[in-house]
Amino acid sequence: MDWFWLVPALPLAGFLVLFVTEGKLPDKVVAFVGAGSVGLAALVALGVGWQFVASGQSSFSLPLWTWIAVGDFTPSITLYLDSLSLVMTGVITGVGFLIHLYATGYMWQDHEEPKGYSRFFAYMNLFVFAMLMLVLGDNLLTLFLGWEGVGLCSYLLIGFYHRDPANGYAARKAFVVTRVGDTLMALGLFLLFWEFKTLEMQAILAEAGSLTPGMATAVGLLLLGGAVGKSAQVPLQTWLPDAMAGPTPVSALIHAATMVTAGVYLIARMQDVYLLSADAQHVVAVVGLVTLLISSFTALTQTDIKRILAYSTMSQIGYMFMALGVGAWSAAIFHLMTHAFFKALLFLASGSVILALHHEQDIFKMGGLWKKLPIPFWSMAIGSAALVALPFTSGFASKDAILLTAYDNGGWLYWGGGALAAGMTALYTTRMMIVTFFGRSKTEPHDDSKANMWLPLVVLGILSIGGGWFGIAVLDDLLGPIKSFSHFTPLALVTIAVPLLGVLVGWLVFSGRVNVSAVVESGLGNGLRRYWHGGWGFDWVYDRVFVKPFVAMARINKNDVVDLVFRITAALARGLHYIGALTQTGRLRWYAANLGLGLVLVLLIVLEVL
Amino acid sequence: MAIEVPVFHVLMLAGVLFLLGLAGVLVRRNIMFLLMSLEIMMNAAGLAFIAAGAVWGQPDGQIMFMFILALAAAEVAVALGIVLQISRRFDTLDIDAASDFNG
Amino acid sequence: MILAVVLLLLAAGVLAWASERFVGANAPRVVSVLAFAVGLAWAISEWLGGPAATGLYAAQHIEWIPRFGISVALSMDGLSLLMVALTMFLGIIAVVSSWDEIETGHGFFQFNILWVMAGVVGVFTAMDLFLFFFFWEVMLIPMYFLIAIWGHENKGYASMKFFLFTQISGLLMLLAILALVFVHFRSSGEITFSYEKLLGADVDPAIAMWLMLGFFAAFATKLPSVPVHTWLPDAHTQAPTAGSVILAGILLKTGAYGLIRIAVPLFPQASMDFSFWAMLLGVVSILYGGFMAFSQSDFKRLVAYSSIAHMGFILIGVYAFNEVGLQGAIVTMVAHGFSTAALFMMAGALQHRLHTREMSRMGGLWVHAPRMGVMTLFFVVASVGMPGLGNFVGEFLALLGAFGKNVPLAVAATVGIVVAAVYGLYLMQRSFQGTPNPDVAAMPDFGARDMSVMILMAGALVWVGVYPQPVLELAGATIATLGVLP
Amino acid sequence: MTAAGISALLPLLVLSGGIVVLLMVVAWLRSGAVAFVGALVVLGATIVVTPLALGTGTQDIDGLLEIDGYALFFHGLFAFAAVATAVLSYRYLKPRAAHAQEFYILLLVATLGAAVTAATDHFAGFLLGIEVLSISLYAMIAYPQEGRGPLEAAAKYLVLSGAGTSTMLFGMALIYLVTGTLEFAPAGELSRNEQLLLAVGQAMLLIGVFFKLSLVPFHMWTPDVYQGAPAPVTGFVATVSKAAVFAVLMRYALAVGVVDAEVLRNVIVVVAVLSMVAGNLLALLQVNIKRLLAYSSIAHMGYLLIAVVVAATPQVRSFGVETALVYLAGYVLMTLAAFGVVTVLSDADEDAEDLTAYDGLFWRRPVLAAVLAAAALSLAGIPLTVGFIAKFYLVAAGVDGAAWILVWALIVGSAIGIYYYLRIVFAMTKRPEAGTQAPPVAWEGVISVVVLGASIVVLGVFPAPVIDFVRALGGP
Repeated sequence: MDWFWLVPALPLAGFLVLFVTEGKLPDKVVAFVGAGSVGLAALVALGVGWQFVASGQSSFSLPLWTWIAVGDFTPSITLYLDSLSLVMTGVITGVGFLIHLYATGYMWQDHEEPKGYSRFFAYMNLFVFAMLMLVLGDNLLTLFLGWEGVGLCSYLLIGFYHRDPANGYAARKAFVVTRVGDTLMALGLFLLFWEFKTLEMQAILAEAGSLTPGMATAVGLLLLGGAVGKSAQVPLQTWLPDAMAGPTPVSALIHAATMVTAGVYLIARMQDVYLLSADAQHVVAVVGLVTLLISSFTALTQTDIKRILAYSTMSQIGYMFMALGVGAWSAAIFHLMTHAFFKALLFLASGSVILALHHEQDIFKMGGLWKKLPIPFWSMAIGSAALVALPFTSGFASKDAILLTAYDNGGWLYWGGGALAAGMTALYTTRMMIVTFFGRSKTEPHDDSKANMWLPLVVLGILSIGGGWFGIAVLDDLLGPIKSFSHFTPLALVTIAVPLLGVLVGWLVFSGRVNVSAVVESGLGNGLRRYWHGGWGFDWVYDRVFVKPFVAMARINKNDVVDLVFRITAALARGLHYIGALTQTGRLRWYAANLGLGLVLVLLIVLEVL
Repeated sequence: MAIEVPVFHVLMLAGVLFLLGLAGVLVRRNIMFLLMSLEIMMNAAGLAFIAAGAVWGQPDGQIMFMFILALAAAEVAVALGIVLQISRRFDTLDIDAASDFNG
Repeated sequence: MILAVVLLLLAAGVLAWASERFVGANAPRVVSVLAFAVGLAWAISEWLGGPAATGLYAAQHIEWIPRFGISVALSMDGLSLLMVALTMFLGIIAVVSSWDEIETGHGFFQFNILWVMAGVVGVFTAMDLFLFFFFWEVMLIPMYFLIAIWGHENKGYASMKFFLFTQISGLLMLLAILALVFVHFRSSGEITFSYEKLLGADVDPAIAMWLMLGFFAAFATKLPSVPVHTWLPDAHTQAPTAGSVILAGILLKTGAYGLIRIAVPLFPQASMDFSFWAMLLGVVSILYGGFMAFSQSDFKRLVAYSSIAHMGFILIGVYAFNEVGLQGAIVTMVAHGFSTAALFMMAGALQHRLHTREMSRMGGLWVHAPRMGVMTLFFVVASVGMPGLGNFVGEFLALLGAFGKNVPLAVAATVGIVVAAVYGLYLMQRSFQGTPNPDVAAMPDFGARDMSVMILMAGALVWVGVYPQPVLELAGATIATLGVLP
Repeated sequence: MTAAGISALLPLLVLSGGIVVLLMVVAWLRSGAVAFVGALVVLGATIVVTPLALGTGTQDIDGLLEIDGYALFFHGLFAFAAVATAVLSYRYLKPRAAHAQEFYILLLVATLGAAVTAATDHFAGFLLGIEVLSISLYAMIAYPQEGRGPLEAAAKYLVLSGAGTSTMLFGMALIYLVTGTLEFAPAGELSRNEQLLLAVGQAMLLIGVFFKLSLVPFHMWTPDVYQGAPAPVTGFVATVSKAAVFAVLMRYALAVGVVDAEVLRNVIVVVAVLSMVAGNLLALLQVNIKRLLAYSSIAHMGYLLIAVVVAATPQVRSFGVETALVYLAGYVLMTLAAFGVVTVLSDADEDAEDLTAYDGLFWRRPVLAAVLAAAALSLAGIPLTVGFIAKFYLVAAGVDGAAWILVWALIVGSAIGIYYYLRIVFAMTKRPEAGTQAPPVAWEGVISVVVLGASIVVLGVFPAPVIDFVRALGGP
């Protein structure tokens, strides 16, 4: 296990190689370095995980060096492995490798960017490194290092095609909005440090009992702020749909499988703090619930395939948050893992479709593709089934666990909201599948995908189905019991039935068998659709409350109002100079008169008149 | 016959003379008159010295007066040289003409 | 030895000036680099040699003006050593980075650079308040010349503003120094400007507050802090690249150094009483500086305002009155020296190539110059406060310290990191990303020399970011002896 | 008179004897060069004998003169300034005066007058010294044969100075009336009316002094005279005549306790503050360098009054005197240097008084520019120059003497001042226009300004010898 440090080091090395060579390497070598470093990391992680599980230890620390040592504040760079971080590491390196592999094909001869191939993999490798630091750090500062690092890579990759200002805008929006969350999180770190004089997570968790409820709530909410930003939950969710501007593998890796779930990881990791504060936990659950509802409704109205998937990601993470909020820690992580599988699959498959259609992303310009693009279609179908949580898929296993625990721990509201959203999920997924793959063909695809592109799809497809079994088999041991569908109560049956119902309704509506245009085209229907389409108006409000005033004030104050004070002082001095200069007339008699006036002045002072 | 003149009166006279001289400097434009006015101011001071010397019964006041006279003469000598040159280079004795410098 | 180094720089300045006439236009630059290299080597050797039993790496004491108890007292402890090393390093960087920028007066240019640095080294090592003030002012005049002679279109205004601000605040400091000396004289009967002796001066609290404010005014102006910051954007915008590098990298740090070394230790209680206001100024600097940075359209002005924001972290760190905060301030000093200096070099390189600093006339430059793009990105990211790079360590520690002192202010200051992201990425977007500006047909990328300088700076930032321990240890030894922490 | 008295008088004797001899020599050899060399010899001899005189201790000469270290300091300083003025004038006068021999004699006489003024503690000596100085200056100012400027300056100076002197004389008479002595001595017990009369007399005396020191509001003649006078003479007026009058003011103030009287102290403070602020403001945007230096000298004389006020406080009296002497030494150096550069750069037709004449000087004449920059920075009080030491002394004295109003005025004034001194420096750093050839300049002038400039810097860095020297002199 001493080789453990290689797991983050390998992607970092890959990044450094690609960075130093400045894109001068041949593309094949780049692909080898870029994907190979992550693949190797995955292998090492597998080996280390095997050893770890075999050793029966509950945790393992690998101290590397002391980062900062100032008085009590002595965070070190220490890799910490326990079941939670092991699962995360597996997802990051495993799914990450598959996506890298896929990207070697997807980005191949992407001529839009000179030397873009190398740059892309450099960023991707850096991302994997940062994400690993996030989950492997034993203290919150290292976690924060990874946290910010993945944010940076997300920024870089969203804006990968930097010539289009819209991409740049999306990238900056992602970075800045998540930074808002990061700020709250940083405050949480400060608070924790001054409470515990350490940021080491295990030490904090061990001592957490000493927190007052108020303090626990404060810490919980501040950390939640960070999580909400990173995981695109209400109210900081607005960046994620725009983040789809990045290349599709990026969306799969960062904005579906790994980075956006960092918030879930954080809260799961700090669960002992949340256990101390029912209020904070409650807020977590509500955030999840609201997000999953809002985003699943919004997904229904989107036409861009990647935006649909983005909203679906938000809603799935909403499930995870809800799970965390109701204390279903293992279920949340389980769903995190299965979601990584099937959402990566969905994105990659949609990427294949997009590539085949020459970067067309509007589902209404697709159609009838199921025969022409069989591998993407079947991948998409499997992924959708898992997303919808049809029985015997991985998504079913995890979502079912969440909903049932939500009912047990949280009550009707959480279960009902989750179930409603599950229905909506089924509805919009069906819509996406039908519109994209069936019906009349609108654009002619050309499929030239190679093994490096379809292989990941196949593997992820298998995982999307089988991952559930794996989860039940392994994670139960590792993370603690995951509630599962072992008991067939009526509620469980309803939970199973809702997605099926959603699929059925979707099929009826979107294949045209039931005409709902009257409802959709009505005033209310139209309005709702527009409202949902715009993401429930969050962007609109933020734009008017924060962005526009800030920009307007900046424009007005470009010349720095503070400087005015000094400019006025200077102008005053100049004015006095001119006035003074006027007295210097050059007339001798005026000068003499002044002498007389001065004489009078002095005599007045002397005689104490003045 | 000694006539006692109160020192205060002499001082008043000196003061008046001084102010007269000053007023002359202020109102006259011809340099010659300016110089005369200056002489009046100086002599006012000299008169004050004599009065003061008389009060204390010392010769110092009168000696000062003689110094003043001597210096005034020297000053006027230089001044007249300057006046001569002014009348040549400015073609006038109006002091207001010599106001090239200002600001 | 310290005096010898100061004199070495001064002499090298004269030599550089003379060498232009007698050897050639290249000679001054070589002389300059050599002098700084010797200085850096000296600093490093002192570092490696370890401190003496007194905790000092070097010390010197020569009578100067006995009438007032003034002496040339120079000593170098950890903090001084750190700052001197940084000075020498950035000296080399400044010279190399502006190798081709200056077209006339190479000799006098290098003369000024060397003399500024000599003054700076003096400031960082002076142990006599008169000497401190002396060096404090000595570094201004050459800096003034650098801006006034080799500056850009509005150099007269900018250099004058720079000089006036620092001079006037310096006069207040002089007044405070003298008042302190005479207060000490009244109580002890000894007239002295010795820092150590004045540390023990018994000053009435009400008077101490005023004296402290006199020092604070000078240091806050130099730092600079809002509301006396307005000289900085002008000075930076107009200064030649080397001038900006020195100004941002070193000169601003003398203000921070003054706070840490002089203002706070001399008047601990008054500083403590004042800490809320100082931190408030810091917070305002962070937020307002960031806000103003965003509103700029001039590359250099933007970076200049960002400097103001960074300096705000130093203020809150110093006045947090705990070790974490102080260390944060010191690390910020070092890290900001690298990151902002590099950004100014980038601005200079762009201006050299495009003859403009207006970002509206840039855009999409990555296409022409990916190396410049990458390096700009790196330093923007650093100044945005990315963990793993030096600025983060400094700012995080400063905020952490501030949080322990005053929670609301710390919260407000933390908002600054969002603002930093806004203006930092905006800078990147407008210059290197986006649609390539059709007016820019082509632009030469960085060559090996520029690139090696940049990588050196980047390496330094990474070093401070992932292993700041050497910096922390050097500074920590000093902090322990300052005796200002409760 | 004792032997010690005679040796104390040596500088004055050498100077006046030299004048007589030179007058006769020049009567035979009507040559400017001879007069020039003669003047240098006389002044040199004066400087040489001054240290000899120092050894004798304080000598009271017939009640009229008080030769002490304080006086001898000024004797040396004036002779030094006169040497510089003579050297600078030599080439300057050639195109301006066909017969320059009288000029050097006038210079010697003026120096003698200044020396007497600085050494007297008696109204008669005061009057004689100051008038000998002034009358010589009128002639020196009007010396050039061509142009209206010198005449205008001389006429204004003569008339206004005459008015000022008359005021001063009237004041002396009043003082004499009350105290019954012409010596500088504190008055005895006085009635209320007598006190008032004395105060009026002292005020009028002060007005005369203020006029000579060109303090606001008696300053108006200064820029016009400075502008019109030949550049080297301006330098002499700005230094020697100012220092002499200041010397006697200090002596009188300390001997009589003028500043002890509340009202007179107020007068001095008001005048000082007005001078510091108004002088600097008037100079702010001035584009004529001679006028600019004139306004700057107004401000500097305002600063100097701090020393008078401080010296009047008993426990810091010697510090105040020390401050004044150090300041004046520095002031003389930097002012001479500044006017020296103006002189050297002046061509046959006109003085180099327009600031645009200095554009790009750094590139055309780096040495002269460096000297002028040193002088300007020194006047601004920037370290590395003697001006900083001088300003440091003033602030220290102000703080020690708790003259807070004056210290703050000093700071405000200095702040304004930096701007216009720096404008001079900035003008010199401008890029020269292509092809502008620098005309040849007088080498002896360059040498003298370089000496001045170097001493500005050297004394700015190593002031200790001067300080020790001044402290050893003792006060008036």
